[in-house]
Amino acid sequence: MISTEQTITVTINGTTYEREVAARKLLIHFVRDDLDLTGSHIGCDTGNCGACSMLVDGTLVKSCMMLAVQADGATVETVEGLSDGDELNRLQASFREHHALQCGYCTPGMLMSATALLREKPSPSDDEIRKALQGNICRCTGYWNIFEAVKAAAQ
Amino acid sequence: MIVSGDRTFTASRGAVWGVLNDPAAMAKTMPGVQSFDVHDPTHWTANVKIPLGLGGLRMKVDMEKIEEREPDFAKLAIKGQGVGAMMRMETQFELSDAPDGGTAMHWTADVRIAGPVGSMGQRVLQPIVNQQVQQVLTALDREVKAASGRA
Amino acid sequence: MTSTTVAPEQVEVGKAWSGQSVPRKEDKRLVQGQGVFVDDIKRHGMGYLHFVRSPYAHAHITSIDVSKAEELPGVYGTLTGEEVAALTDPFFQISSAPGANVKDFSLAVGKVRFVGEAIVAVVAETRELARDASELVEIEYEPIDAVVDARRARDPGVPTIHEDAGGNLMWHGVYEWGDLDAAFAEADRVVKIDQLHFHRFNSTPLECDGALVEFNKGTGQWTIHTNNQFPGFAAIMMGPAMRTGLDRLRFVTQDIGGGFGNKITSHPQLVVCCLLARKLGRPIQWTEWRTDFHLSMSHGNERWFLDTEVAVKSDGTLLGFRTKALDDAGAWLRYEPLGGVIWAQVTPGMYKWRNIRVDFTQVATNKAPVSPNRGYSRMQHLWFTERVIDIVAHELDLDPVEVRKRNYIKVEDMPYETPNGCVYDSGDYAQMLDIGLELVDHANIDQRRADAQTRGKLLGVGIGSTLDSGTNNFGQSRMINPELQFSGNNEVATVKLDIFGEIVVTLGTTPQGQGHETTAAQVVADILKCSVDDVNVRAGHDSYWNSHAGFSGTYASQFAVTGLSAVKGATEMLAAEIKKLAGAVFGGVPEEALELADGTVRIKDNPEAALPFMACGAIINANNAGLPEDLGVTLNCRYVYRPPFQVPDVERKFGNLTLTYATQIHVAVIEIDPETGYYDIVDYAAVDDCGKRINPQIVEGQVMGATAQALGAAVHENFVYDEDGNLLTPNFYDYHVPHALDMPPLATGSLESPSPFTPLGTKGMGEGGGAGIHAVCAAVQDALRGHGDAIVWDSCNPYHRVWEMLNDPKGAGGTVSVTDG
Amino acid sequence: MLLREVGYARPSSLAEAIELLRADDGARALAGGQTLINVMKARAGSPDALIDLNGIDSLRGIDLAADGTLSIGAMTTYSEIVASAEARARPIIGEVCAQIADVQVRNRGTIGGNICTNDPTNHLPPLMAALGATMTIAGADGERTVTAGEFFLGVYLTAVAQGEVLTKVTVPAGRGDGFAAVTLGVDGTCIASAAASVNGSVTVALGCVDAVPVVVEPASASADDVRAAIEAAGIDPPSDVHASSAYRAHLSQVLAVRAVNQAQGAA
Repeated sequence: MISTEQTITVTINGTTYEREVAARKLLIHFVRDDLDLTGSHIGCDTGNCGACSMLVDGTLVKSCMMLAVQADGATVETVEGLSDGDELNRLQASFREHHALQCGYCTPGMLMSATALLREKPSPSDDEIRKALQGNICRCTGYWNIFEAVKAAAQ
Repeated sequence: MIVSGDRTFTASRGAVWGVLNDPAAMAKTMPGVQSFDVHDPTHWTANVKIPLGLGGLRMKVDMEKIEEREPDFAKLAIKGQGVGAMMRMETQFELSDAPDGGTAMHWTADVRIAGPVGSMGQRVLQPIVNQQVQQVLTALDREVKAASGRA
Repeated sequence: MTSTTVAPEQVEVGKAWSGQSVPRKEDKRLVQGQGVFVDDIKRHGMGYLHFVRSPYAHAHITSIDVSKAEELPGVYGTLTGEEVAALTDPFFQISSAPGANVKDFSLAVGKVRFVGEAIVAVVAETRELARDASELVEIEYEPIDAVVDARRARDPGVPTIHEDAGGNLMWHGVYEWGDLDAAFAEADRVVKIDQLHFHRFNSTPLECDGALVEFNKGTGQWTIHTNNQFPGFAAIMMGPAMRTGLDRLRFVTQDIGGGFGNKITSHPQLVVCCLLARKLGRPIQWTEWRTDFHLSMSHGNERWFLDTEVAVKSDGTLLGFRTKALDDAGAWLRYEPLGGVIWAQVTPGMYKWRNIRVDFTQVATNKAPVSPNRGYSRMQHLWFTERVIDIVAHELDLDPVEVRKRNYIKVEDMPYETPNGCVYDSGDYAQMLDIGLELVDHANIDQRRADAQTRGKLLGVGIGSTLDSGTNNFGQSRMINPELQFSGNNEVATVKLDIFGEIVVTLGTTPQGQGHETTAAQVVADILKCSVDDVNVRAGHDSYWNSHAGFSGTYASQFAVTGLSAVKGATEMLAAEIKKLAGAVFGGVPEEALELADGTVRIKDNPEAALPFMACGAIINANNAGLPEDLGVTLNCRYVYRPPFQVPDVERKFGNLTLTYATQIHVAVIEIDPETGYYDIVDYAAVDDCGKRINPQIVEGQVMGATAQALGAAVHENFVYDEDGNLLTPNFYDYHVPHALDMPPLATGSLESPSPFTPLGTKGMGEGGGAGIHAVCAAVQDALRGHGDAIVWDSCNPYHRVWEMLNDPKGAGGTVSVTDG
Repeated sequence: MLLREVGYARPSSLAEAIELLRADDGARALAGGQTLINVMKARAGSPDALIDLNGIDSLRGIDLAADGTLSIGAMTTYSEIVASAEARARPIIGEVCAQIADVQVRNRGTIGGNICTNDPTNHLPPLMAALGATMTIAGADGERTVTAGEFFLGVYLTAVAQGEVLTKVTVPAGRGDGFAAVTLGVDGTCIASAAASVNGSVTVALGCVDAVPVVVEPASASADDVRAAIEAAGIDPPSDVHASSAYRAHLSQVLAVRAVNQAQGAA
């Protein structure tokens, strides 16, 4: 019943993966190291930075505060699933137009948080936008352009 | 961080001193002791698992009695090494006759914690240390009563 | 590929690309999670490295036993300080004596000097196993008292951190220019400030350090995939220590998750990776986690300014100052003591002070080593000059705006030679201040102060005037150590026209978000008269491209000068070669009769006679029979830009230390809740002048980022140590960096004062000089006027410190006195 | 970042969970994991096994009884509470949950995890203490219900013993509630916090000043009485990098008065 290793099945961006995974492995390490989906990043070790944000069964989570085994049977969305082929979606294009990224390291998590917001609230208020981005740290932009990018994508 | 306090026992100074210097009795007062070895009268080692709600913190604790003036003063140097935490503590106690009978104990402990547990912040550690100290003192009370009962 | 389509509404096609906000080429991969950051790189059979770190700030290592760790299944091997000391030489020290005598190896040898110092490296099959094994390494310590207060570091009886240096003094030098005695004799008032403290923090790039290192046994060469932002520096540190030629060290970077100077000094960890790659015969993967980074990497220089005296006229005219600067270097001199001279680039700040004495001392402490951090060393000094201005205004009851305007270097004084021989190239500080004041509606500040009062709030307004000196003259290092043989600066670019007419650009730089691929393409497209979409700027840096020089890298606000000037030079060479080739192909048409247009070279008077770039590329690379023997065209041009510098006068500590001086003037308006000390920034303006802007949107982005980092440092970000040398803010849990809800409303303004000294009129920018820290300190000072009048003496002012200043103004730390001159 | 080896089980019933927790005294219940997994990353705590409660539906959900009593399943997330119409019967709960950390944490973190962790900086222990909430704990021998005073025993320590699980939090009817905090950044970690309830008598619970919430009952809602009650309690808050003991003690009074004022406004 209690085991230190498990076989899990996870569907990520439409592809289903079945893997043997240690119970102690964090979801972010499973996605980055085992599945080689390196778009989601790691910026801290205390659950503060949000660079590893993904949607698990439609809910925005920080994948460094969830075990991979907890995602067994789940449907996961990461930054790699946002664009249609090589075509940037509205939000991605807006980030580019508004210079909402510099080093681009926080960007995948930031995009997933904004995606979750716009799904729930297609036209959010300014405060709702800021609150939706609170869990994602960016050290380059000061957030002003990220806010503008999300606001523009919402309209 | 330095914690200190006073405690009065109904028992005689000799009885209290006896407990404080009896490794076996002391072992019973420490939180989560799993094993306890006496190397010589002044060197003891304990393996403890300090009960924290998030999973106990295992530590190997070496104690050395560095100063002693029977029957009223002793000073211990304690070094705890656990994964995730290093603890250094110097504690001393002074016994005297309580004004209205029994024995008064004044104790102080200078506790220093390093490692990841240290990085959890004193905000959390200070209350934890205070709490562990209270438990030790309560247990000490119990041991002293038991000892003076035997006596 | 990095090709990209430009958003039409943003860019006017046909107009020069430079000066327009062209959306970044980099972004297309980054918004799709297709960037390649160092931790994304994997190799077959690689081993994961985990460092065993010291829990003590200062201790002798009495024994190390790695046997249990090595016995753990899945462990590939370990490396100890003893092995390092046998296999390598100590890193070269920049300092003169006594710092020069420090023996710095890449793992602790015999002694640990700060909490988090790496002692043993363990390599295993998985990340988790490597950490498990590191817990099995048995190390015995004999703790020594820690030295945590730089002011006490040289007291009798204080333990010595580096026995080789014979004490805790690392470097000392006296800088004096002008005539101090005359200045103080002329002064109406002398303002004395007992101590000012610039706190310890850094920019905490969201990506920490890392590397994947491969060793090629056959060639003896290491390939170092890393996010180090100054490979040129890492190479000259690592080569001699590893007893190997620099060409054996191949540095490769692509996308870097922020650097801000903090990723310059990872050479010790890179050496450990190299040694293990060779020892274990497999690729070594090292990822630094956030807590490792906070404990051990690149803290910004913590600096004290003691016994400061300022000579001033009653009307606020500043005559001169003297101070004792005390720099806390931490445990190792990994880039230091360069901080001991870098500040001199901005000696008088933005003011006309002519008489200045700075007695500069750097000491070692049992804290993490310091190294460059955005605004490196100048920020500390500029904070000091701004604090002095506001304290003088406060004490003499003058208006800080007036005192600034009275003493600012004026536009008509430009170019202005400072007392120590630096030349401020251009700028109009007074006009920038006016723009900033208008952006925060300063005209009505008294009214707003009264309104705040009715709401029980204390309103304060503060100015931060600061310089972003860019493009170093490395000759300044000789003021630290006259034996050093560095001077000048350089950067490289190559531009080639390939067989199918593709324009390929390589840079020597290591961008971390500054958009080099885009701005370089703008410069190239303007010269070759083609679209930025036709220019492929290779992402990242690879020392095998030969497009690097000794000072290549991305640091010290210089790309817009060094990098882009190299790109301009190489592209102009290519343009000339294209014309030369076309002239020959057209049968001896002179170059002046030719022009470049729409991706072709054509005859001015007969535009139909046009040779597409594709044809040019094809002819030179694949169809060159019959071309004139002496044509001398390769269509593959390499240019090295070398700024016009002289070797400074080491005796007088005099000379031009940096080429350009971008300017930032910030104005902050805050409201303090006196009951709690909590304060909000209710208005904020950032005005920037960095000369000609190639891409205004990217420039503004740098201004915003520098502002956000400064505000974080001003209010929260602080590496605080307890008396035992434990770091109390070792990760983002207690080290609070601003998030989206913490940011104030921001208004930006700009001026363009082109630099007369650079090929494009540009100035390096991006560091920002910590203007936000200066402005917030000044705003707190202003809010406290008439409410205890405490002196803001520390650069970090969290709520509890503000509350203490309000409740115990005298006990809060700052002491100032004014005497008649 | 890298956890020690740990066992994992995801029971689908409460009985199973209790059985698994009883079987191994090194096993710990895993709720939202927004604290526990971080502590394990630092290897500052290392349970032998994690018993994941996320598979037990009976631990989720919010019930509003006719008399206004609110019962919240221990595994209900902050986000679910914020969004819940029933929870608005006692509005302060949703208001405070909306201030905890960030969206991602609120989507995973649970009311049960928050109070069982009882980190002194957590929002909900003082709030639940002020609201007079009771906690229902299930074990092998059935259920028991305890008051906040009985529930909070220390940092990371509560009345939930090995082999037991907190199943729900029950909050009596009322509206006159308040909460005030000084936090590390907007909506950040509490530096000091105070929760107040003025439904009938006045109750104030202080966070961040001791191992457990400190509850005081001022004679009236007047600022003077509130301050006097805190003086009388003789709190000795810890000092840390964000606040001295004296500053925390001062904030406790300021925040208590603000929380009480808010509570009166809401009453």
